[in-house]
Amino acid sequence: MVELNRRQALGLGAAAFISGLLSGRLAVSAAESSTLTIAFNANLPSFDGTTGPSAVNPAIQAIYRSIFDQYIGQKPDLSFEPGLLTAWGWNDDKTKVWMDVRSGVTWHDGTPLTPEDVVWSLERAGDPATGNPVANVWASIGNFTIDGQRITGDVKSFDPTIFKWMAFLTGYVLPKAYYTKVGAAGFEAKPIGTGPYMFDAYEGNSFLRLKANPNYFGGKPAFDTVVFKFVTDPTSRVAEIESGSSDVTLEVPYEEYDRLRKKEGLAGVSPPISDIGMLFITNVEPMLDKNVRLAAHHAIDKAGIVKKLLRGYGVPIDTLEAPEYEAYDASIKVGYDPKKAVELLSASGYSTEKPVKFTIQTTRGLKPKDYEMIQAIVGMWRKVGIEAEIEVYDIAKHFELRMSHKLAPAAFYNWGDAIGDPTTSTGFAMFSKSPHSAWKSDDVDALIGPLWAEPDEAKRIAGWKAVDKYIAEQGYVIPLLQYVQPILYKSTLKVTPNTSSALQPTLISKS
Amino acid sequence: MTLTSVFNRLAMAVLTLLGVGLVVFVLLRVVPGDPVAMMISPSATPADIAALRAHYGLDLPLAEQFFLWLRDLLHLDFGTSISLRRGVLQLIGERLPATLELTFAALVFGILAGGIVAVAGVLLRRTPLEAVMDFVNGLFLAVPDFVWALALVLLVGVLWPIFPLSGRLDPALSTDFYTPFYLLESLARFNWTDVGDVLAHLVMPTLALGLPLAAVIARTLKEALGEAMVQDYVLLARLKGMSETRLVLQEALRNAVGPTLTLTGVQFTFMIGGTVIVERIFAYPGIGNMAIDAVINRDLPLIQGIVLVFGALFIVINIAVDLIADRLNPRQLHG
Amino acid sequence: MTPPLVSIEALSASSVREGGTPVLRDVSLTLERGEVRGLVGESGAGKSTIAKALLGILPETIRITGGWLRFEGRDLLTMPSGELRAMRGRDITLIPQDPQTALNPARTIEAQLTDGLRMKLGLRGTALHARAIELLEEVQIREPDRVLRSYPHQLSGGMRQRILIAAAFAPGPKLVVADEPTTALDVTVQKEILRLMRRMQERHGTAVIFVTHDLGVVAKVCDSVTLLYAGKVIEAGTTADVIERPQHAYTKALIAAGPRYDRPGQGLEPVPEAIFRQLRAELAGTAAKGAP
Amino acid sequence: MADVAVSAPVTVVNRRFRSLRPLLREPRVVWAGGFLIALALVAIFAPWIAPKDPLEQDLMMASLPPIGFEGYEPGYYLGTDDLGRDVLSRIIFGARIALTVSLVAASLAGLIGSLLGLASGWYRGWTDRIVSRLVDIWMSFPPVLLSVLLVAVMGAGLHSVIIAIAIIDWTRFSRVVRAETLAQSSLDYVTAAEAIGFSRRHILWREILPNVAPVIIALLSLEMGIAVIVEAILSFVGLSISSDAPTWGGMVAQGRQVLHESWWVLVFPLVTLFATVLAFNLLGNGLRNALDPVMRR
Repeated sequence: MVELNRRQALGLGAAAFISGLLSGRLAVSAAESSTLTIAFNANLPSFDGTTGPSAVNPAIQAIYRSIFDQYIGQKPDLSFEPGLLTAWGWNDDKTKVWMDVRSGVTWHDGTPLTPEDVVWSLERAGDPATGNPVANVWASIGNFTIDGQRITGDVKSFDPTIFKWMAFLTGYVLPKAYYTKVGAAGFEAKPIGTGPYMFDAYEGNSFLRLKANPNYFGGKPAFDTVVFKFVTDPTSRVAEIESGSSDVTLEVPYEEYDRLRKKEGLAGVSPPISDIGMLFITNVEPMLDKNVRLAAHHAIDKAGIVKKLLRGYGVPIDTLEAPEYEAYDASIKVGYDPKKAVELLSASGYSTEKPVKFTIQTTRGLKPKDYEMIQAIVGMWRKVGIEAEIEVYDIAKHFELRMSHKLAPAAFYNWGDAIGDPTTSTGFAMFSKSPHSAWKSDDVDALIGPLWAEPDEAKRIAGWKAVDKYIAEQGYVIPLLQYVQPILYKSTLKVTPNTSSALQPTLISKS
Repeated sequence: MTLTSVFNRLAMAVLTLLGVGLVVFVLLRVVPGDPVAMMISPSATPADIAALRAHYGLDLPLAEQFFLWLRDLLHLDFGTSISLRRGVLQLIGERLPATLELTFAALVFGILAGGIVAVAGVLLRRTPLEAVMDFVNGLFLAVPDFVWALALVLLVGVLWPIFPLSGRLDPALSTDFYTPFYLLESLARFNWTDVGDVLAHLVMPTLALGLPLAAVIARTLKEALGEAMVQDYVLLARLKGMSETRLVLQEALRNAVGPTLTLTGVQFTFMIGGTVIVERIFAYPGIGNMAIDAVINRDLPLIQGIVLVFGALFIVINIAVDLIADRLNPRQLHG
Repeated sequence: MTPPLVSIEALSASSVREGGTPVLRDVSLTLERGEVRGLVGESGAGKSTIAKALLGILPETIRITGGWLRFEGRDLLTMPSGELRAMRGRDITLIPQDPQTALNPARTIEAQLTDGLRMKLGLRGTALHARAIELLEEVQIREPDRVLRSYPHQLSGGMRQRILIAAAFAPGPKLVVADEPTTALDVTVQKEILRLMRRMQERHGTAVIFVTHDLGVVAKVCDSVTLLYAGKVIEAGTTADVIERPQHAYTKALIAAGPRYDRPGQGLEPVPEAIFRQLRAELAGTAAKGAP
Repeated sequence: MADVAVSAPVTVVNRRFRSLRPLLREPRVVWAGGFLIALALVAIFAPWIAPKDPLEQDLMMASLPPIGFEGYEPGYYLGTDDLGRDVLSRIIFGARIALTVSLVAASLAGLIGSLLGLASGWYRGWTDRIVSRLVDIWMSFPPVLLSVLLVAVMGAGLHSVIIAIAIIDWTRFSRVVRAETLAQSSLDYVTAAEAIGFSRRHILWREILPNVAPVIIALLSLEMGIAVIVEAILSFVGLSISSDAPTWGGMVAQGRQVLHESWWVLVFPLVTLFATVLAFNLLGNGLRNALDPVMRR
């Protein structure tokens, strides 16, 4: 080995330093290499996708789905496919559940996945002490027994959506032996899963680097390395993709999306996703007046908003079910009709001279154009005789107000439902006993109540459609639009959009 | 400063921190947006919610919560973050060094740039250039740091992309750092590739934070230098045949630097506050970035911890500034 | 024949700011090598303007309107600034008025004392230090080592003035301009400083321009004296001549009025108003003569 | 928060300013003051000056460019935003909010800070110790974080922004006014007033306050500039005024999203904002110079 004296070493160092400074980043961010760099729109607070508030944050499911596998997989069109379970179901009288665990799957540390891992994960999810935000969903099944690769369990209270949850939030299988050995802190430091990519390096608020899992049961992934850069500021994400520092980014302003997707070397895709922009209506004055509720709905030109404000990126809707959802009913229409709105209002004694007044709450910057959209709506309302005062809140305050039933008469929120089941959309949003509902009235409860545990699937879906129709007629909620997710990527890549909004690296490949 | 006065100041610092703790504690308890509200399940019952609340100790009377928090603080237990579910002290320990490196880089930049501009301004007295420099400096004083950040993203990030836009380190670098002080550590290891990378990532946030600081320093220092330049000892030195540059640097600077230093101390703490937004824009993994997440998530223990650390930093910096000012002023050193 | 060290010929200057008020009117004087000349007058008489002109530090508000200012035969007013700077601090040095403000509080005595030696004579290291100690001993400062390490605020006013004197004589100048060097000191210290200055001047054979408003001080240290009033030379000559046989009524009144070291306690009568009237009349006459 | 240096003036002058003449001799005061007076007039008479209704939306008229650019529509001099609202009219009406926020917030901060500063500088003892400790505690908070927290506590809105600025920034006044009061109270005129037998309170209000007033006035001007920036920062983080009322900060935040599409939505409010902050800074420094005879050279 050649020995360098100190001066030579420093000289070499300085050269490396300068070249590192000038060319360092150019050398490492090329898309041609087998590295995929995603400028991501959210931070990853925790690697445990089954506990704590971050577990139910839809924005980071893409990362969880890369490292871990769900009990049941979900395709980009929201249909289900085998995950770590190859088959599943109820017995005939729906008192028992059964699941077949995939064999031949290994954890990232090389140890095999066993049915014990699955049972442990299910039981852990159902234990409120672990901090699973939807523990009571998981607690609806229990008393598991293992026979070979088959797990059988008792249904404690029938929940028709339990298997859908297995492909949804907190539905991840964690390694029992490893987790018990290293503990929560150790797991956060170096998490292992069965997923397509393996943990490599993590810097909070900055980046996460993953390596390909060569033993993945679904085949070796397309990239050797995947980097998630956590860039929460939309304009900064635009800069990331525009400067070529990142290969893919998402949730950029629509104007920028339109500009950049036409740019040389970049491409874009904008699929509708399971995110619904809506106005909660609270059962307080003046919303107790049906005329006001319906007038407020009829006065909104949703198509105009989507076209002009969102540059066409959005799907106007009149129910809480998006077209991809099981209980979507295309016949439910409310319609833009300012004349009718004026009539309805005048029937209740209101006019532009003597407008009905209430407050509308909205987030600002949580979703693209949320605040602008509310401004536009308030402008439309002003023309028919509704004088609404805008109040901006942040999402934490929204949750607090919603839980204590103190939302303003109208409140903007964005409802995500990646499994597309009516219970997790209309159900939780409109049932008075749910802490998430704003409109609380007995007539809706009477309709919804029996559907929670309806074992007959066809009857269940039909029931929910009826609920949605009734709600639309009564104007208990104002659904606005289904969001689309603008994704920008280098044109050397191919991106399969995901309706659930999770931009998983497995859906990206070299073209 | 004598030993007793240092001791007195430390005692005062503890008292101040206690006050900071009390204020932030009370403030946070009246913040709407209950952390529990954000994590309850769709079908949770009131009993479930109460249980969660009890789990985080939010059901106790305020005074008791405060007392418990203080008691834990004495054991260096800052509590556990609700959103990140890890020890607050540990989290801050990981993030604070990034912010410290950034703010010190910005401080060094601010002092150098501001100092050079001030000296140049004094040398160019009564020339048209002075008016131009004063005007530009006045403009810079009116531009807040986040606007710089935005402008830099656009200019250096996109139009002329030479510096990385986000983060603290290129994710492709596979160096394992033993400490969270990346810059210091890579310097100590003579790992120049890493030093270059860390510095390249520092450039833009440093500029955004440092430019307003530089403007403030430039103006204050120039004023003080101008005052010092008309002193008798400068006249005498000029009569000894010293060049103007030397007059400014050797004769005036040390006597003028006092008020600038005190002000820099105050501005430095403003700058640490400024990291909250600038780190956000550059996705820089510092404590300011974490602070916004903490506020959004109403992560009470984390916010408390961060504010307390900010407060402690403020106090430490101001004691340090006073000590340096004493060092630079021989009158107090020997007086 | 070598020219006189300083020769001022018909020097006139006026203030830019106050509408061109003359501050110097046709002032002429010569200073030979080794001569100590007092420039006497009340404030505003123009004595400081002459000193500043010699040092090349006239404020921008004062403009020379005519005449010559020669040092060793070369005109200081037209000399290139580089040469002027080279000459300043080597050939011409200053003993400032106020020792409180004339020393940089942030630098040690040694650094400030040796500036001239370093910059003008190129001394370095131990030679420099040895010369500094020698200088301090020359101005009778005890413990020179300790003093050299000190900062100005640690020394008394008298000590500082001694150091300023030492610094002024250090590079071996041909001319020292002393700008009222004792006014800021109390009376007992004043005497010592004056004696010290005279001794230094004699030892080095340096010419000194001694700016003061105090005829008593002039009597003590100066070989010759020039008396100014409102920018005009009222009387000039050897100290003995002027003090013993004043020609002008103003001079006589001043001698009668000023506190004097040689006759303490005597003569504190104010200058009679009539004499000022006479002076103003003379000035007006000059001005009238000057106008075409 | 905002980087405006306020170094404590240590020069002390026992002279009340009686005429405006020294002010008018200071060019900074004339130019900056003139600009701000013009801005105030524009704000007051906004309904008559603004060419359009600042709230009027017309999605058909969205994102029109300013005068002189292709696609320009007559009447929309500075173009329209993505909701079709007139940018010029929104800037004009935004001046109302900006000036209200800065005036009220700075006055409140000035009132609280000056009273506490005067009290602690004049009465000293316990009053001083308590106020100084309070200032220390207050200064230890990172201002941006504190303002975000405060607005989160009080809910977004005009009053929240004003209160947040006042609550955070009174310390600037308190520190400087205390130092100035301390300096003034050691001067001869105060001793003279005491000798005549005036009460402590009388001396504070009648003798000291008029001499501290120039400092307070200069600080007020600087603080108003800071208030404009703070409002912009809060708007940027998505807090601040919530209704669709036009604010410069809100327009900047909105314009940033559409920068490449319609730069005018960002640039014009930003320029107005800078000019205003600059004017407040210049005015403050000019006032400090003009009202303080010793500073004049």
